[in-house]
Amino acid sequence: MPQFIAQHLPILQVIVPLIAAPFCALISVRNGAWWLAFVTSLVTFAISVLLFAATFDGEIISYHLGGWAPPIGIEYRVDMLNAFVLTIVSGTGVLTLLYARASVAHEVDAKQHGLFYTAFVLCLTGLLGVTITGDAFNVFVFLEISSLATYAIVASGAKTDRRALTAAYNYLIMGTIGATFFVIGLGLLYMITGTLNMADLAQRLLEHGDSRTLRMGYAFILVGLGLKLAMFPLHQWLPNAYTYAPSAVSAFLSATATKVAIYVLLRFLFSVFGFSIPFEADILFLVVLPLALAGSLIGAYIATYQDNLKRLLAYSSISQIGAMLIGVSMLSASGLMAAIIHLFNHAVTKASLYMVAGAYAKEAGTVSIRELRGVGRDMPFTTAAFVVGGMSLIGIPLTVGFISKWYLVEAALMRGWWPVVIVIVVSSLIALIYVGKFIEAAYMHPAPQGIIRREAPLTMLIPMWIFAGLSLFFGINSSLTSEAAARAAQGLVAASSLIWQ
Amino acid sequence: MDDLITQITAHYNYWMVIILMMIGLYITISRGNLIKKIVGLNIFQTSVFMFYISMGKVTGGTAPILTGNPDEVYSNPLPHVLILTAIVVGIATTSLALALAVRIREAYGTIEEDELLTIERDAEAAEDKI
Amino acid sequence: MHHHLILRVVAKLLLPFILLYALYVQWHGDYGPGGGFQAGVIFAVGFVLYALVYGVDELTRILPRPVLITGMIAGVILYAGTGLVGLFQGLTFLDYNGLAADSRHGQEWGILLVELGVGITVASSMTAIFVAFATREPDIDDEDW
Amino acid sequence: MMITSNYALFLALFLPLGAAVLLAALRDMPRARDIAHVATAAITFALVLRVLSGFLAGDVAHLYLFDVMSGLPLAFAVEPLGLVFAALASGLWIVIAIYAAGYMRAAEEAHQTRFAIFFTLAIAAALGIAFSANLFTLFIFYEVLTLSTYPLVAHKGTDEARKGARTYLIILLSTSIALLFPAIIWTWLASGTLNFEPGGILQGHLDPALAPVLLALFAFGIGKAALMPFHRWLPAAMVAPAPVSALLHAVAVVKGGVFALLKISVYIFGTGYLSSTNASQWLIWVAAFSIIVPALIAITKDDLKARLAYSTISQLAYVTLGVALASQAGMIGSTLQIVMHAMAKITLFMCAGAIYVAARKTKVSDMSGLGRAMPVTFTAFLIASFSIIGLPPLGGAWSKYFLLLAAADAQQTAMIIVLGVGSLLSIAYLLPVAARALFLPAPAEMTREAPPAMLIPICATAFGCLLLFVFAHDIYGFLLNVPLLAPEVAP
Repeated sequence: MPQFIAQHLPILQVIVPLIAAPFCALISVRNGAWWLAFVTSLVTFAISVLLFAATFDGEIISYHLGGWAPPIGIEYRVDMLNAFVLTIVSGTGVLTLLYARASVAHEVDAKQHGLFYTAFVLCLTGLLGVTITGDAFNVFVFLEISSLATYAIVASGAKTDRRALTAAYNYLIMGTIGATFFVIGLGLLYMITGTLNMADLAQRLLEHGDSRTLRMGYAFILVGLGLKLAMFPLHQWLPNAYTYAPSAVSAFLSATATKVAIYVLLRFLFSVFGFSIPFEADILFLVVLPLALAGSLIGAYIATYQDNLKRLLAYSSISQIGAMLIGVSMLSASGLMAAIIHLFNHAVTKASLYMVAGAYAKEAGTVSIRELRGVGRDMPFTTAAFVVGGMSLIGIPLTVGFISKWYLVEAALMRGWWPVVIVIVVSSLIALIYVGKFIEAAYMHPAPQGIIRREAPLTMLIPMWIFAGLSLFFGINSSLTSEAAARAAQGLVAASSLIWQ
Repeated sequence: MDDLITQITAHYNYWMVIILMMIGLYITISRGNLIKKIVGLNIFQTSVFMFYISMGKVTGGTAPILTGNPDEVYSNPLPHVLILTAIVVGIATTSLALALAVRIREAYGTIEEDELLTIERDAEAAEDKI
Repeated sequence: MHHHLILRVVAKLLLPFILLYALYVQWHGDYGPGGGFQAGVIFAVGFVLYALVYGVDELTRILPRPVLITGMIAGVILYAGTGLVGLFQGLTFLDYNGLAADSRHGQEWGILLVELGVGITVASSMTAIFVAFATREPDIDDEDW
Repeated sequence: MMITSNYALFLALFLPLGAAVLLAALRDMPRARDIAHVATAAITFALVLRVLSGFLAGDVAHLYLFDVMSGLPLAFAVEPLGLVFAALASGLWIVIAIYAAGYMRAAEEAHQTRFAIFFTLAIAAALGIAFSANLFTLFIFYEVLTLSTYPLVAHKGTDEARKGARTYLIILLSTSIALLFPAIIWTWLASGTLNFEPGGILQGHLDPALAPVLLALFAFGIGKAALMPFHRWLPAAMVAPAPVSALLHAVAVVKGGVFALLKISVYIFGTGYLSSTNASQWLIWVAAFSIIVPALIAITKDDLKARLAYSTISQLAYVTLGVALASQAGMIGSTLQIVMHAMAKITLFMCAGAIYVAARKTKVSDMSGLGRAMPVTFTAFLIASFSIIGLPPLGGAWSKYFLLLAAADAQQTAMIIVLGVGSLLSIAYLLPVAARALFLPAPAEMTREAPPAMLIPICATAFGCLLLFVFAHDIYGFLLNVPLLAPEVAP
């Protein structure tokens, strides 16, 4: 039996949540849907950990659906990079579901819980599917499964604020345009090569050489994924969606959805296109890098004058996504490694911060910074978690944020990109302002009169502090994450025809 | 000149696709009515469906069904299959978008974007005053 | 609901043929154009037509919400279950070769079952979408439209 | 001795952390808490002395924890400069812990436990800086020190305190993130190591033309050294209670800053590399500017703590000057200046606190004749002032002497003049305080001395200024152990 399971891990990763999802809608027992979702996420997490362990030594697992060998059949392909992202996604799934029980009960109508958890698990399925598949069109299908589920769970925040509906609508329009662009790009690649298997695509594109069709395909895929990962200035959907979604959803999405989109971008840029023609690298330098730099500054700047804590975090996410794209556009092994490790670090940090915001929403009834004055005394553990996460956003030593920043600056200096170093440093200084703003309000200001706030329940505190603890632990001893990121980056660079090392 | 005309006529399917695509995108971006936006989105997606389907067409080919004749020329079925999936996704998106439009109508009493924006801006201004 | 007599009669007459055609498309999918998705939509069209003529309440009486949801889930489970059979026979997911004595019949069975799953899911989803929109409490009078 | 040097080092670093938890547990028992605080300080001091005696006996303690990133471990090692700083910080901690207990009660400050906890953490961070075996560890504790002192500066929670603390935090963090952090990574990329090595690690790895740039990143990046123009945080932080000011100015923060600078110049650049490349020439002038200008500002300040704050900026620049001269005499002068200034400045700030507690006065102009009511306090103030000015028989004389020597060695005639002017200016801003208090007629209402818990530490440190004059030779002899050259490699 263990042999049997080990053999089928890649498909079980996707099929378990896919089968479990509809049952969440059927169960009418109180909290049954939550239990099923939670157990499912635990199983997926166990599977990803096994996959992570199996690929850590550089092995690549290939699973052929229906017994059809690639490139004809659909292939699930797991290497270090996928396994790393899979672990992030499913681990976040477990913890946010643990958190969701109290938080969602407060923010979503009890009647809708079954459907909510169905959508949640479907979203998880989609994200895992995107990450694990080796088939380009499959990426699109899973991307849309996760996106559709995401629109629904974002909209379920409408009980607390009706703006969740318009946020979800805008997200849907932008997301669909992005996905459609992505499909157009895929179509163009298919026209050139006649295949959709990523490894095969890479091979045939290399043989094919430069052409206008290839350039068009590259551009469409880049823009489509840019929309999905909220690359500045295509980020317009993100702030409202993360602000008005239920807090558990914000925590889950901020840690996974954009991260998976970045993973897809990495996969296509390096494994599929592989920079075989100069055009691809030029676009990255001339378009993506400036936008990433602008995003990391402007996102942080806009965050400084937000009063809504969740919106502040959303803009900070845009800034951090910019930082990841900076790492990607360096086109070096060290830059990629910085981007990948930041992907993990930011996921951990942002998840804990959104959980803090959710705890405030539940116990204090508000996420307005002005109304949360003095909250540090009433909710000490929650606010302390914010301090940890906030320090990580700034990049203070002994938090994961510092590790990311170190590698990012190191990579930039390796390429001699001083201006980029300045941008990274300035954006983390701006982070100091917006994080400091809240911490000062929470600890140094007296609480408004006549407000009763209690500490959040344990089911919220535990996942929140697991994330905060992780962002401390991997900030103090980053050997596991940096090793995994370095290997993943090596794999990507080896698959491409990059000349910078 | 002849070259240009051949260029245009030989690829007329792509021209159609591009025109449809632009119409769809334009509607999605320019219209303020949420339903019209969805319509635009549908046109946009349809253009992609047509793009895929015309891509798989082989001149003189028949439907890709086995007839026993080994010399039979048939169109590439794979793009059609892919687009079937894409259509399903499109339907799901459309119905979700419509559902959201209905909910927005119920919550705000309007589905005009500018009116929604005014309402939301007022709400934000009110929050700032507290 | 006593007017439109002709419409009602014609609809009632047409309904069996629509469903039959759907079944044809469903089962004939592996020999000619067709398949689960198309069949499912045609099925749903039949129900929608019925609802349009006789009212949504009639439709929900025949197909209550739980039935539709069960249909959606059952289809998915049928699909995934067919795939899992291959898994338990030591093959990979969605490998139909083990479904029958020889691989050719196995493939045939596999396609048939999977398409059936698709058909059921699509039919109940489409109907459910229609019902969801149609049963929404209208908060605007007809005159306002 | 019962414990090994290594173990003593470990305990000296981690005992304060454990004590912080203990203090939190004792929050409802103020007396026990204060006793625990003082006891922790005493034990830590004893441990540092144990490490010191071990070092003298040839048992060099070191401690490796783990790699934070690959090749970048959290590690500690003992060397003479660090020992001097550690002994200074932990020794003065005892004094200030006693004083703080008296001050916080007499001034009726709130949140005394929080105060004690962060105080302990700050000292732990200072010890971490002192014993760090590489630049990476130093940077981590440098940031920890900044963060753990922020709640102390903002202690009063008033708008003014918040504003001051914000300035404090923003300047210190932003200089360290914007300048120090890239400088460290640059060093890491250039030389492939961040370990503190005798003779420096940059020799042969960094283009001499770039050395001044890197040095500038370090010198300004270490905002705690308060080199102009990044000195604003020091006056801003004077809103804090007096023990905190003493901590900032004398024990941990500014001393941590200049000490880090010293350590970097000795073990990262290497004095040989610095002097041979002339990389620090410009820093001499910046330091000279930083000596004169704050001293002039100090004269204009009426608020006693503000005056002392500017005096600190000026006195710190002496250390930077010694670093910039890049010679053995300069290094010894700098180290002695750290020690002497710490002893004198802690006395001055404790006096300022005593005056505030006893008479509720902060302005120099209001203190006329106060010396008759508080003779002990003001005598101590006078003694410490003399030490800062550099008059024998007080410790300050020696550090000024060695810095003059170093300047003469380097043939920097201008710097000799600057040092002289600096001392004259320090007379101008320090002496009037004690003189007005002791010799002008007394005001109508009389006050009494501050409580003994505050007076005793004041007397102790004032006496310490005298003692340092006598024992300066021992410190000098000890500092000759600092390895300035890379060990000879056999051919």
